[in-house]
Amino acid sequence: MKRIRRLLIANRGEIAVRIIRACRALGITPLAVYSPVDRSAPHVRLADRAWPLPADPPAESYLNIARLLEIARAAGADAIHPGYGFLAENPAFAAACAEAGLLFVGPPEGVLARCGDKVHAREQIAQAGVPVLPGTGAVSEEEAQASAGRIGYPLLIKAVGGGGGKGIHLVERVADLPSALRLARGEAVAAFGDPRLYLERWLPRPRHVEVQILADARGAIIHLGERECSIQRRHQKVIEESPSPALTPALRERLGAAAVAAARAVGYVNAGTVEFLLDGAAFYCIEVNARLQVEHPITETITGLDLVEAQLRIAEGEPLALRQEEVTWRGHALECRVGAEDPHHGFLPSVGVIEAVREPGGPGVRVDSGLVPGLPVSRYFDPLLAKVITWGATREAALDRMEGALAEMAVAGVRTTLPFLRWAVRDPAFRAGDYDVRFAERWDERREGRGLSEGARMTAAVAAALWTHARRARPVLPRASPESAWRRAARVESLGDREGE
Amino acid sequence: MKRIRRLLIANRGEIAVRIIRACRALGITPLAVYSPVDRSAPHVRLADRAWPLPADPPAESYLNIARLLEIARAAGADAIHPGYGFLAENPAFAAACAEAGLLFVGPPEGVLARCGDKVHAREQIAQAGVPVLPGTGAVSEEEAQASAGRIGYPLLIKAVGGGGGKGIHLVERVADLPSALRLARGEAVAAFGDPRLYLERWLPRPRHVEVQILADARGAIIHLGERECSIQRRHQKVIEESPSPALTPALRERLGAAAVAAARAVGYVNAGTVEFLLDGAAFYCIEVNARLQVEHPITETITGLDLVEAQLRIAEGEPLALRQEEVTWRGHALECRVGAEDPHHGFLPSVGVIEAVREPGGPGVRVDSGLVPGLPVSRYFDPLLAKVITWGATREAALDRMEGALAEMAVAGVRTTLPFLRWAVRDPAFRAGDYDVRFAERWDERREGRGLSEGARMTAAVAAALWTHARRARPVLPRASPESAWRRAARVESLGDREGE
Amino acid sequence: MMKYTVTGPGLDLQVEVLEAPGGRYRVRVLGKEYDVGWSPALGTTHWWLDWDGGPQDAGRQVLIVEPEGNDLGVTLDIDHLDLRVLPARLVARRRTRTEAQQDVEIRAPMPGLVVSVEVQPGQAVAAGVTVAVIEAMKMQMELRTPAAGIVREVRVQGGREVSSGDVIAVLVPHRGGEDTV
Amino acid sequence: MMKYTVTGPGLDLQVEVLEAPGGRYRVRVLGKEYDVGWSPALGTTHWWLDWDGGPQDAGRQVLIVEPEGNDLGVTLDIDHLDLRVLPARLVARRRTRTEAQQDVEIRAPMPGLVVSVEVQPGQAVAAGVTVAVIEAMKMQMELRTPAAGIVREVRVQGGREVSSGDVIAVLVPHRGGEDTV
Repeated sequence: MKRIRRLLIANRGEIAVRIIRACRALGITPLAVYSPVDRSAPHVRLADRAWPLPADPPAESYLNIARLLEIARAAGADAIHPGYGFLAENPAFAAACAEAGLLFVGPPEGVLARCGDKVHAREQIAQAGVPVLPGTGAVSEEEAQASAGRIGYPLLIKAVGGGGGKGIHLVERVADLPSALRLARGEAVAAFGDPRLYLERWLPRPRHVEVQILADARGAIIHLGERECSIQRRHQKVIEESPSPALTPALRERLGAAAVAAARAVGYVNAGTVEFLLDGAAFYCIEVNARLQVEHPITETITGLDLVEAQLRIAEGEPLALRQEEVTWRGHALECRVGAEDPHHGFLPSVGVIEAVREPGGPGVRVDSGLVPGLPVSRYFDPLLAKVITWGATREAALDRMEGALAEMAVAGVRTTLPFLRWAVRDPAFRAGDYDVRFAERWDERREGRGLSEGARMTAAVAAALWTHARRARPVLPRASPESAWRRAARVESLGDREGE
Repeated sequence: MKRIRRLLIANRGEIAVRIIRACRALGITPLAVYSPVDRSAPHVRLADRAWPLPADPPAESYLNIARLLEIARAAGADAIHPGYGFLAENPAFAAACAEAGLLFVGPPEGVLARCGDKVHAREQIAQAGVPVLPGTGAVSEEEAQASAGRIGYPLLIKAVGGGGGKGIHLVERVADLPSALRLARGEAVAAFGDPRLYLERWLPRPRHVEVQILADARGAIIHLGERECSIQRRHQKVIEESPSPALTPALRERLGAAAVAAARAVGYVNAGTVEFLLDGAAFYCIEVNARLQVEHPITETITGLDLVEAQLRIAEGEPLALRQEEVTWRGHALECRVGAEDPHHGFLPSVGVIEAVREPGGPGVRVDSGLVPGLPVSRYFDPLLAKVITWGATREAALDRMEGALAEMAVAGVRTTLPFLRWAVRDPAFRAGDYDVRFAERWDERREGRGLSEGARMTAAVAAALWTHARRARPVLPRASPESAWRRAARVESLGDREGE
Repeated sequence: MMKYTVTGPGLDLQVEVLEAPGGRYRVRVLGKEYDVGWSPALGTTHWWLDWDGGPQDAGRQVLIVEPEGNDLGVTLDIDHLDLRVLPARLVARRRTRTEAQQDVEIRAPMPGLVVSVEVQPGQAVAAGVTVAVIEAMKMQMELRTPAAGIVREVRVQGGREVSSGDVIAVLVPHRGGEDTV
Repeated sequence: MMKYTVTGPGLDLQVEVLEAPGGRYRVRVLGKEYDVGWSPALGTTHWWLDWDGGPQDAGRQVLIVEPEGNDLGVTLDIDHLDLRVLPARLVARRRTRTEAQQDVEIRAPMPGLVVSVEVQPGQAVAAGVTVAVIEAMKMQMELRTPAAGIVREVRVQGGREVSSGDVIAVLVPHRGGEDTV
């Protein structure tokens, strides 16, 4: 059994910081990599050492397998943690690590390959007796036409090589099928380099509930309970909670057992997540995510476990540290993802430089963040800036703390999804636990400003007048943001060079 | 039973923020007060409304009973929370609140008076069969001479009206007694306006262990376990942990029972703390602190309870929400107090303006802080800036997380105790749980710089050279700190006025 | 006392602003006058509004104000409004401005190299706008407009050496607080 | 290449510093040369030192540097040193300086009121030091020294009105990076 002493973290942002913190709590030496825009990012400064990557585009930075392995060698790393996204579920990378004699902190190549093939995985899971949605294997245009009738409309076209909610098409009527298939196939090739498509039944208003599992290399598998992830935008999760308000104890037990069965069916090893769609009391397994999830902290908060530590121990070959009956859950946890997107303008990505940040704190509040003044938010990477996690003895207490935490938080330099999150956690239906995957559409339906009280309008008007007045009557001399400090430094730099002895 | 709807918080800094956060989680309207230097402090901006106090000296601000009651009336408050320090244990204030028809969130006047009289409280506690240190009642010089022999040297002279470790004198030999008594009496008058003194046996190397209790108005009393507070400087706690590494399960049980008995002996109501000195397996009750303790978060972290909520509910007249056997403890918690004191220059208070702050986060980390850029740190108030609390499934995990959190934290604008705290949590004896109330003296014995590695010296030298070089070769144009922005605003202000229509 | 017209979706308000001591303002809106505090909260976009006796629950909060073209984007807790603010007596002002104008010469405070000139003749500028960046020996300095106005002349280009006292640009200032940009 | 002598408790080191591109430095100490990064970390007191190949576990960290009289207080993770830094070739420099000095006139960039003059004749100043604060119409501007040197003359006092181009002070600059303060 090989102990991990030096861990290379092949990722950035809040998850790289999260993994470094786990290393600090385990006496492991964290080693970082960074693309040019990330040169002064928190994960670079918190790590014991950091190596530059050639350029910002992902293919040249955090997806640059060749360079990452060179660095791992130069760094004397004995393991690599891919975080989530980027190379986390890439079988070729896991294989390359193994060849290079490095532990890959995640499932082995074979498991990644099996889980990556949605169609094959679903068949194996169905054979294990776990309910899945009616659907097809990889289909040609003709086969699709045939089986579509059996599945019934509306239905979904999905990419076999897909994932993360990308490349999914909803087909309402038989007439739309051919064109939708052409469109989907083109996208699948472009996005995943794999033209294969399959069909699946569409549910009008399901809830998205997933189960966290841990599996060691010796075949032991346990689950850590579920996470409700129905608050999504464009199939991207934005708010998660655990336990799910939709489950009865009986249903929870059946779901946990199904998750373990599904994991066993694909021979799963390490930490993973089995995703289900919940339709009333019926549930259907849709896929197994072979990585650490963004929303893992809510499970950590109520179980008291450190999932990154669990991943590292399993990768080392250790048996699971606890048995199913030793898992305990306390209270309720919520996570809100704060992203650099403008919720008042179609959630367009907002790029810029972080000027200042105020993060919430106090009882029952955890913030996982990769924010620091001067950090560029570029178009190259995921817009996730920070995760606000709150805990409460009851769901209501956790919600109240989340309201307070979101009210305290502020980010200057880019626009964020904070207004959307504040709206969501105050929404009566959400507070009642009565919501599904289409909840977030209500934000778009909500006509800007219409909901505004007269007082709020007056406040905005007075603010606008005062801002204009202050700006005219007394120029606020520009505050040197770290970023402008950098630019200035850079300018003086050039002098320095010109004059250098 | 009266519900609290509008709560006036008669305090400042991190504890005012803590109480506001509790209000947010309970739907109570938090109302703040502030002295001039606190005008833009976090508690002022987080509250729903805030009222100014006439001046900064405590007597005119947070101890200003008359003004506070006027504000409570004007604010339509139905209760006042005193936090800790200031008026928290002042019977006259509790009485004045009652007269004004306001709930005082703390023990009733009578309990405060009883606990405030150390001698009387100790007698009642001893009568209840709880061990106390051999000592006297209030004594004249003559009586002191007489009873000193019985108690034995060295002994302590304490002020009957004292508390918070102030006005305590150690007497080594009989010859020193008279002068020490004169000195102590003078101090007692000056500090507490009460000349009464008593004698108590001195223990060479005790541990300071306290027990958190909750008592409702109907006589129900439970304890929430102990807090180890032996890391102190000048009788001020700096690091606390729970559970205490010094207790066996059996001893823990006896201590909890003794705490409940002591609380009952003084007729305690609301949240309080019973302090003990631990000498091997023997323990002695020294006093009952009739307030919320600074270190309450470590108990909250392992029990999952909100102690401020408990205080408010008890003040409303509600019965305790749980029975003793329903209290559960999970894992281990530590608290480090970050103060504006210079640990490299005799812990002198460091005053200034907070320029920038970086607070730690992530799994198992809680920060209770009243820090914001631009906040003046004045000589008027307690130097406590923030509390860093970490949790771990084991003591070791909590310690490792604390090391990481203290490494991440930084405060610019004043000097802080962070270097001392980093040293303490890495100290082998502390990590082994093997320490007592004299642990912190080792920091002073440690000769500055002696402990430094050659590498660290070189690093400091290179830093000094680079700082000097950068400063000479390329003036860093002044960064506008919020504070200088204020000064500038003020300057322009004056123009504005001169030109005002 | 300066008067502004604020318009936006379902909004058309007259707001009068008078500076008061202590960084506060007297604000008159819908016929009532208020004491209002306005100060920086976070970065350059977040402001603290402390509106004494203001609308229920709208009185004390952090707002985000960002210019969007000619409009101002104002983001509250949850909502966002695009507003337009104009000096209500703009036209009146314009008439009175011709008299009592005096050009201001902006000169190099020290000998050095003009790194860049950042204004053009005829350009309307607010107060505090950078006119030029001058590099003297080992430091750079930004020359700023002393008041809002119109740039009448620019006498140097970037890259030129200047001596202490050389005129860089000439500004036709507007008057006092009544300037328009 | 600038050379400094750093002394302190149990410490007496020669440190040579040469500026390198990208905000980094070449640093020679105890006969070895290193590539070192030095940049602001937090506020004006906290700095990020990234010493490539530096001493074990001392290479990458945040340090606090604060002037304490003539000394510098340097605070590491846990420890604190009071150090003194002097240019090693101070004397040599002094000799060569007399030649090729040229006075620099610092002038008012715009008409206004001199709020304060912050230097005195004969005073040694570093580059970037505020010479005077000038208030023009509604804004204030700080005039700074373009380089380190000695203040030869001060021609105005606070409270006086000046016109654009008036000489405020005259500076005798030291040369390039070899200045001493």
